[in-house]
Amino acid sequence: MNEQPRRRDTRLFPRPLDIANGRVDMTHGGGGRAMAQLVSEIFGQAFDNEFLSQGNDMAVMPPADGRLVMSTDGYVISPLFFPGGDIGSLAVHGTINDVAMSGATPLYLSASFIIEEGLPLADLRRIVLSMADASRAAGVPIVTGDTKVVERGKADGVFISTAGVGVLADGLEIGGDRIQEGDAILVSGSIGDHGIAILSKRENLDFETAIESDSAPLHRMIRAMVEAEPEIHCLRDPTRGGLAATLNELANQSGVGLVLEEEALPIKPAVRGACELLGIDPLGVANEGKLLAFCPKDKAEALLAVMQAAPFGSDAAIIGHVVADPLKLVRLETSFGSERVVEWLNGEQLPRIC
Amino acid sequence: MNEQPRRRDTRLFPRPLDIANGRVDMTHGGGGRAMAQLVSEIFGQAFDNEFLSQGNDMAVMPPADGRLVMSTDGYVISPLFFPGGDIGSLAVHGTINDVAMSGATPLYLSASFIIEEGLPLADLRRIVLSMADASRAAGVPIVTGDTKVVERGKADGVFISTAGVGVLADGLEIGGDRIQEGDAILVSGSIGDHGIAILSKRENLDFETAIESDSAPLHRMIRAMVEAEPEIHCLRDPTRGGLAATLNELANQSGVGLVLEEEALPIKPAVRGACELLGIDPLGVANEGKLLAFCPKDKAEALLAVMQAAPFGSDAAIIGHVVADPLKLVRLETSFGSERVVEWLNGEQLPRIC
Amino acid sequence: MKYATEFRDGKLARKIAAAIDAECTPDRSYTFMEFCGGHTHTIARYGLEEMLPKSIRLVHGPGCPVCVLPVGRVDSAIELARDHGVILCSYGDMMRVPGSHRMSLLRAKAAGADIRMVWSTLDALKIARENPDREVAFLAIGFETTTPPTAMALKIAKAERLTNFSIFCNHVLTPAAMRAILDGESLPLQGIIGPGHVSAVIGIEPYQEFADRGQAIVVAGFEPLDLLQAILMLTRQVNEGRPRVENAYVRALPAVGNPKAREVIAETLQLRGAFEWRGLGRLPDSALRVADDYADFDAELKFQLPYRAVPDPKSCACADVVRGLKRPEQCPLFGRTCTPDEPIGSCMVSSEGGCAAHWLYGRHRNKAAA
Amino acid sequence: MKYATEFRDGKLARKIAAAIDAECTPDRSYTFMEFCGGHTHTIARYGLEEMLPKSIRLVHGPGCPVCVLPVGRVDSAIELARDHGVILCSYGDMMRVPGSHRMSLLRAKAAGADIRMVWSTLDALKIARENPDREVAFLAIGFETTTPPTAMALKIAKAERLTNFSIFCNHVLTPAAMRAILDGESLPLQGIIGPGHVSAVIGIEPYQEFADRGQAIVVAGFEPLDLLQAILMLTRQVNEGRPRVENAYVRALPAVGNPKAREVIAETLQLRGAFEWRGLGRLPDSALRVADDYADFDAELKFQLPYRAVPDPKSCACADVVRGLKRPEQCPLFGRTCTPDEPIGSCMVSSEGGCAAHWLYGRHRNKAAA
Amino acid sequence: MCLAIPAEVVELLPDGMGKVNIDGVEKAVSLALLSNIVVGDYVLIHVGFALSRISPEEAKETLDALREMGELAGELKLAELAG
Amino acid sequence: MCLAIPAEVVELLPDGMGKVNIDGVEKAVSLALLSNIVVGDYVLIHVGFALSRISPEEAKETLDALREMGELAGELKLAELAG
Ligand code: SF4
Ligand code: SF4
Ligand SMILES: [Mg+2]
Ligand SMILES: [Mg+2]
Ligand SMILES: [Mg+2]
Ligand SMILES: [Mg+2]
Ligand SMILES: [Mg+2]
Ligand SMILES: [Mg+2]
Ligand SMILES: [Mg+2]
Ligand SMILES: [Mg+2]
Ligand SMILES: [Mg+2]
Ligand SMILES: [Mg+2]
Repeated sequence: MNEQPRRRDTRLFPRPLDIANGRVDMTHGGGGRAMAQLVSEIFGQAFDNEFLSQGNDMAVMPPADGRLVMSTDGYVISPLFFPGGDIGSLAVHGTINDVAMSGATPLYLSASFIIEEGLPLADLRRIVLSMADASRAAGVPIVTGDTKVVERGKADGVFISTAGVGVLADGLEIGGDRIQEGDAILVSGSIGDHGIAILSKRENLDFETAIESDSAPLHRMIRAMVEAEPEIHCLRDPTRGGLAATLNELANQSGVGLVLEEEALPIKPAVRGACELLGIDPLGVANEGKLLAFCPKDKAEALLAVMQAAPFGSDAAIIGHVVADPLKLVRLETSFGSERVVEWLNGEQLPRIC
Repeated sequence: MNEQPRRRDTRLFPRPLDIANGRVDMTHGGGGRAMAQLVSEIFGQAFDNEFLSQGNDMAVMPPADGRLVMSTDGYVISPLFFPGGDIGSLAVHGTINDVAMSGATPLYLSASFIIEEGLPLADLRRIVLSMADASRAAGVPIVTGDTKVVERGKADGVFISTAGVGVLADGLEIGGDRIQEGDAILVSGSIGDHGIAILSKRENLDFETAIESDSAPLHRMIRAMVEAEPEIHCLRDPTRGGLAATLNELANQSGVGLVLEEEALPIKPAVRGACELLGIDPLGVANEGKLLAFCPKDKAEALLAVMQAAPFGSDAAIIGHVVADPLKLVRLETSFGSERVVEWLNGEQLPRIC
Repeated sequence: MKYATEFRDGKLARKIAAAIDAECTPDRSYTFMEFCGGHTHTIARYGLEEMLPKSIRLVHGPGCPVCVLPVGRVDSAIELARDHGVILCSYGDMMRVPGSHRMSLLRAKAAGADIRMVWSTLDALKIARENPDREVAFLAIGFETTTPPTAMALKIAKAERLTNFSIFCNHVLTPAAMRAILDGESLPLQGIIGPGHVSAVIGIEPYQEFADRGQAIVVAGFEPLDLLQAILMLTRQVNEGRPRVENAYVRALPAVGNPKAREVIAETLQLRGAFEWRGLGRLPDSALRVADDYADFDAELKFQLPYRAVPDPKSCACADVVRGLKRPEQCPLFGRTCTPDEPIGSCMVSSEGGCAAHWLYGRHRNKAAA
Repeated sequence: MKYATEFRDGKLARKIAAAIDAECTPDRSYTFMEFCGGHTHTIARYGLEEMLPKSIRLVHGPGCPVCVLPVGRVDSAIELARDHGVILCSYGDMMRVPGSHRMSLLRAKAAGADIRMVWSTLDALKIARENPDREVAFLAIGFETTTPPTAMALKIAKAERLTNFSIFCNHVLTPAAMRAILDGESLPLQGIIGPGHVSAVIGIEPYQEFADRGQAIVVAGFEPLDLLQAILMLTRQVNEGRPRVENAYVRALPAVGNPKAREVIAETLQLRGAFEWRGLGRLPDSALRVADDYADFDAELKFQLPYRAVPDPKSCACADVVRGLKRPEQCPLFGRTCTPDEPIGSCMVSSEGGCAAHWLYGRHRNKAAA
Repeated sequence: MCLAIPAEVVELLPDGMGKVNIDGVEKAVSLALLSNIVVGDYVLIHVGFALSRISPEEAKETLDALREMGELAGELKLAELAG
Repeated sequence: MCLAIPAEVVELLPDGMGKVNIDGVEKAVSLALLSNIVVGDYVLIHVGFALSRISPEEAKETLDALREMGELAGELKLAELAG
C-alpha cells in the first residue's frame, strides 16, 4: 500500500479484484496498475482516513504539542489467525502499546506489508479489515503504508511492520532505567494467554483450549494511570519472552533486583495446564495485552484500583516488589515457600521431554 | 533490536558474538539473553545515538516545530548486497526520500528487521553498519527498532521496514494531486540505474555492467529546492515501476496528461543496452536516488540550476511538460519523431523473447 | 547500439516515407501484411502507419507465438506446472497468458506451482542440473527463430544424460501459417513483410511458393528504417507487377539462413501431423514436436499431456486479429475488460500482440480521434 | 492439576521435613543419590535441600538423558541432519546440546539442516508420511520411560511400510548406570532415590541387586512431597539397617511396571554390546539399538553413522557432575563461560542437568552466601 | 528425566488414541501402551503416550498418610521447641 | 516475434560460448549455432544464442542506399511542393 486509497475507478481498473478466489501474485507488488488496484480496493477502502487519502508516499499531519515518541515492531506470527485475534489487530495493538509505555498518547501508525505470493486475497482483506477495526477502536489512524510482494517460500503468508508516533506530555518520565528499590510491581492481568493461544494452533503441537490471545490496546489504561499517578517509574509490556525476559531486562536496565510472589501472579488454570503439558514456564510465555507497572509502594494500591477500573485491567494485581541486588536477579517466592531465580532464557520455549 | 544499545556486559554476555563464523539462529529472536546480545553488539553499537540509548521499546524525542510527516517502506531486495549499495543503506535512503518528497525535513527513522534464520552474522553486521553510515551521513538517526527471526524458508535473508518522521514548514503544499497544466517536469538525474544494477546480479540473468544503484538521500537537494522555489507543485521518487508507474500514478492523481521528450531523458548507454538485452523499457526500471519535480514552466530553469548544484543532482534535466488530457495519459515524444503512450504496467519487468 | 540505432533515424525515415509516397500510384491501394509481431510492435511503437501515405494499408499477421497458441495448450502448460510437481521453466512472455477460467502461469505460481522465468534454454538446463531430484520441464514456444535454442537444449540434455529434463514443445512454422492466411478468407493482400529473424534460420527460399501465388514478399529487419525499406520494395514490386522474394535485411541475413541451426533442429525435432493454431485452426505440418530419438525428453509423453481443444473466451476477437481480419479496436472487449494488466485474449499479452501493441502505442491516437 | 498440585503443599512439606529431621540419628550422616534429573530439578526448584536437616546430603546422579549422551553421539546426530539431507526430528531438549566445535542442532538448523522439533514420535511419523520423497529420521534419546514411544514408532512404521523413516537410537538403561556408579569411585552412598517414571515401565524389581549390595532404594514420584516421602523412607531404612526396594509412588506405579510397554520394546529394540556414556565410559549392556528385525529402520545402518569417541570440552566437569563427584559450582566454567544460553557442557542444557538446575534455581543462594 | 504429567481421559478415539484433559487443555495421546482405560481414568502422559494409570485410592492413601505424618511431626517439633 | 539484438563478440569462452558486449553490458551467450566467429564480430543474439553474423559491409551499403534514396525523396518532395 502506498498511495491511492480511492474508490474503484472503473476506467483504471476495469474489473474488481476477485477477492473470493484470487491470490496475491507477483504483479501485485510490481508498482503498476495491479498494485494500485490492490492498494485501493483492499487497503484504501479499509483504512480510509484523511491522512492516508492524501494519496502520497507520506502523510502530512497537524503539528503535535509535546515531545515526540516513536516505536516500531515487526509482526511475523504463525498462524495468521488465532483465537482472540490475528496478525492485523496484533500489529496495531503492539505498536500502540509500545508508544504508550512511555506515557505518551499514540497519534498515528504506519504499516509496511511484506506479502508472500499466493496469499489468498480473502485472507489479506480479513487481516486488513481487522487492522482497520483495531485502529479505529483505538482512535489511532494508519496514515501511511507500503506493500511488497515476495516469491513463494520467501516469506510466511504476510509480515507486518508497524511504526507509531505519539506525543508525550510534560512532567512524565517513565522508562526502564527508572525503577527504584521499594517500588511495587503490578501486572494488568493474567499472564501467558497470548503465547498459549498461539502454541495451541501450531502444527505438530495442536491442542485444544478455550484460551484466547489477550491482544489489546492499553493506551487508554495508561492514560488513566499517568493521570492518576504521574510518579509511575516504568511501564513495559511483557511480550516476547514473557515476564521472565521483560523483568530481567528491566532489572538490568535499572540495576535492581525484582522479587515476585507466585501466589499473586494471575495465571489461568488452562495456561498452567498447557505449560505443564509442554514442559514450559508460564513466566516465559508471551503476552500482547498486558503491562507491567512500577511505582512507589505507597501508591500501588491506588494505581491498582485505576488499572482494575480501566479497559483490559480487571484482573490487575500487585505481584512483587523491587529490592537492592548487585546481581540484578529476578526471584520468585514460590507458593511452595521456596525461592528461585527467574531466568532470562531464550524465549522461544519449546516442548521438552525432560 | 529493541532496547539495549549498550557495550557488552561480560557478566550478562560471557562471550562476544562470533561474528566471523556465526549465523542468526532462532534464539536470536526469542526475547531472551541471546537476542539482547545480538541487539547490543550489532545494532546498539552501530546505531548508537541518544534516543536509541534510552533503551526502551520506544524513543522519546524533543517537540517538533511544524506539521508532522510520516512515511514507511519495506525493503525486500535480493541480492542483499549490490553494486552501489545494500539493503541497509537503501532502507535509510528510501524512507528519508519519501518523507522529504512532501518538502519536509526528515528527523527520525525507525527500523524493523525480519531476519531469516541462518543469515551470517557478518552479513547482518555489514548491513547494519551500512545503515548506520547512511543514517549518519544523512543526519537522520535511527531512534528505535525491532528484530524478529523467522525459520529458514520463511524469509529471504533479511527484510527491513523503516518508518520516518519529519517536520514540514509552513507554506509548503507539495503533493501528487497539485500538478497543473503548464508545469514543467524535471528529473534529478539518469534513470534506471538501480533496477539494472539489481537485475545484473539476479541469478539466471547475471550480466556484467559498470552500472551501480543510484541509492541516495535526496532531502538536502529538496531543502535547497523548496527554499529556492516554494511553488513546487509535486515531488516524487520514481522507485518501483520506474518513471512509467510514477508518472501514470501522478497523472491520475492530478487529472492531467504528461508529455515526455525522449531526447531529454537522461539514460546511460549501458542501461539502454541492458534493457535491449532483456526486452524491457528503461522507463519501467526502478530508481532509488532520483526525484521527479513539477513546477510552473517559468520557474523550471531556475529550479533546474538548484538541482544541478545540489548533491546527487548534477545530471538533472527538464524532461517534459504537463498538458490537459481527460484520458490522463503519459505520452512520450520519441527521438524518432513519433509519439507513444507510456503504459503503467506491472513494474516487475521480466526478460521477454518477443 | 550499433547496427540498431542507425536504423532508427526519424528524419531519414520521413524521407523514405516520402519516397514511398512518391512511388505510390495514385488511386491504387497497397495492402501488406506484416506477418511478424515484432514488426507489429515496431510499426506501432514508431508510429510508422501515420507516416505512410493513405494508400498503404498494413494488416497484422499471426506472427506472435504467444497469440497463436490455443487455450488448450496454455491449459496443458498450467497442468504441467500445477499437477505434475515439475519445475516449469518459461520465457517471461508466457506468464500472463490466460488459459481457461482466467488461470495463467503467473496465477498458478501464486497458487503454489513452481514456475521459473528463464531468459534462455541454457538457464533451464542449469536449473535441471541443480535440482537432480526434481523434474524440470521447459515450455518451448516460438517460431523458427526460437527453435534452435530448444533444439540445442535437447542435444545438450541428451549428451549430459539429464534424465530429469524435458521439453513441452510448441514450436510452430512460419510458412504453414502464411499458407493458411492466403488459403483463408480473402484478404486483398498484395504483399507480405517477412520476418527477418525467422529467415536468419530458414533463409528466404521457403517463401518462393507465395511469390508464385502472386504475393510480393520482402523479408525485413526490425528497426523502423528496415520496415520502411521493405514497404518501399513491396510497393515497387506491386507497381512492377513482378512479385518475388526479396531480402531487405542483408546485413544480418544470408539468403541461405543458418544451415547449422537447421541441422540441430532436424536432429532433435520433427514435424507434427497437425497442430491447432488460435485463429487458424488445425494446420497440417505446421508445428514441431520432440523427435522420436529424443522421446525421453518429451514432456508430452513423460507427463502424458493430452491436447484438449478449448474455445476462445466469449466475444474475444483474437482469432480474427491474428488473421488480420479485425483491427484490435474492433474487438468489443478491447480496453474495456481486456487490458494488458488483465488480458482476456492472448493478443493483449505480448507487446507483439496486435491488441497490446495498439494499446501501448496507438491508443491515444484513436481516443484523440474519437 | 489433580494428582500433582496436592503433592506441592509447602506447609505439609515443612512438616515432613521436620519428621525427617526427627528421624535422623544425631552425628550420623545420610548421603542419598537422586539418580534422576527430574528429581534434581524438583529438589532445586522447590529448594528441598534447604528444608532438610544438615545430616542429609543429596548428590546428583546420571539420570539426565541429555547429560549422559557423549559428544560423539551429538556429532553423529548433527552429521545425520547436515550431511545426509534427512529431516531430523528431535525433542526440543537436544537442540542446544553442544557437539564438537560448539556446533549444535540449533546451529546446524541455522546453517541449513532440516531439523524439526517434535513433541512425540507420533509427530515424527506424521512428518514421514507427509514427506514421502524425503528421508525422515528420529533422534531417539532417553531412559526406559521414553523408550516405549520409540518402540511404538518402529512398530507403526513397519506396519505402514514407511520406508523413508528411521530411528537414530540412543536409549539407555537405568540399572546399568546405577551399577556403574556403585562400581566406580567410592561415593559414601547409603541410598538411592529411584526414578518413578522409569519404574512405570520396568517396575521396581530390577533394583533388588542394589539393595542386595547394601543400598537403600526408594522409587519416587516427582512432586516435592513425593521426594520428601522417599527421603523419609530412605532415612528409616538406613536407621533400621535393612536396605530394600520400596515404592513411594504407588499412585502411578504398579510394582510390575508396564509389561505391555516392555513387550513392544522387546520386539523392536535389542541390547547393544556396549555404549559410551558421558562420565561413565563404555558400559556393557547399557543401551538399546534397533532390533535386527527392524534393521531397515535403523538410521545408524541406513546412513552408516560410525561412532567416534570425542573428548569432553576442556575443563568441563560434566563427567564428574553426572557421577555426583562434583557439584556444579565446583566446575571452573560454571556461570563463567558455561551458561544455559551458551552451554559448554551438556549438564547446562536441560533443566534436569545438575548445572542448569543449579543455575536456574540455586544460584542466588550461592551468590548470596559468597 | 522424563517429564510426565497426570491427565484425565475424556474421550476414547480410534486407533488406540484418546483425548485427555489437563485443567481445560485437551490433547490427543496414544493409549496403546495401556489396557482397559475408560473415560474418567487419570493416566500419566509422557511424550504423547499414556504410560500408566493413576490410582485415585492409592493417591488418597498416600496423601492421608503424609498428612498424618505431618501432624505428628508438627507435634514433635512443638514438643522440641517447648523442650 | 523473436526479439534479437546485435552485439559485439569480445571474448571467446570454452564450450562454444562467447562473451558479447552491448553498449557496455557484457553477457555470456552460446556461439554454437555459428561457425568461425572471431572477437570483434557482431552477432544477432536471441534468447542466449547467436543466430547470425552481422555484415558491416552490408549494413553500410544498406544505410548508404537509404540515405541516397532519402535525399532523392527530399528533392522530389521539394520539387512537388514547388510544382
Ligand atoms: S482485445 Fe483482448 S479479447 Fe479482444 S481480440 Fe484483443 S486480445 Fe483478444
Ligand atoms: S558448568 Fe558446564 S562445563 Fe561445567 S560441568 Fe556444568 S555443564 Fe559441564
Ligand atoms: Mg518497538
Ligand atoms: Mg513491542
Ligand atoms: Mg512505498
Ligand atoms: Mg512459506
Ligand atoms: Mg514492548
Ligand atoms: Mg512510503
Ligand atoms: Mg518509497
Ligand atoms: Mg520490539
Ligand atoms: Mg530463502
Ligand atoms: Mg516514493
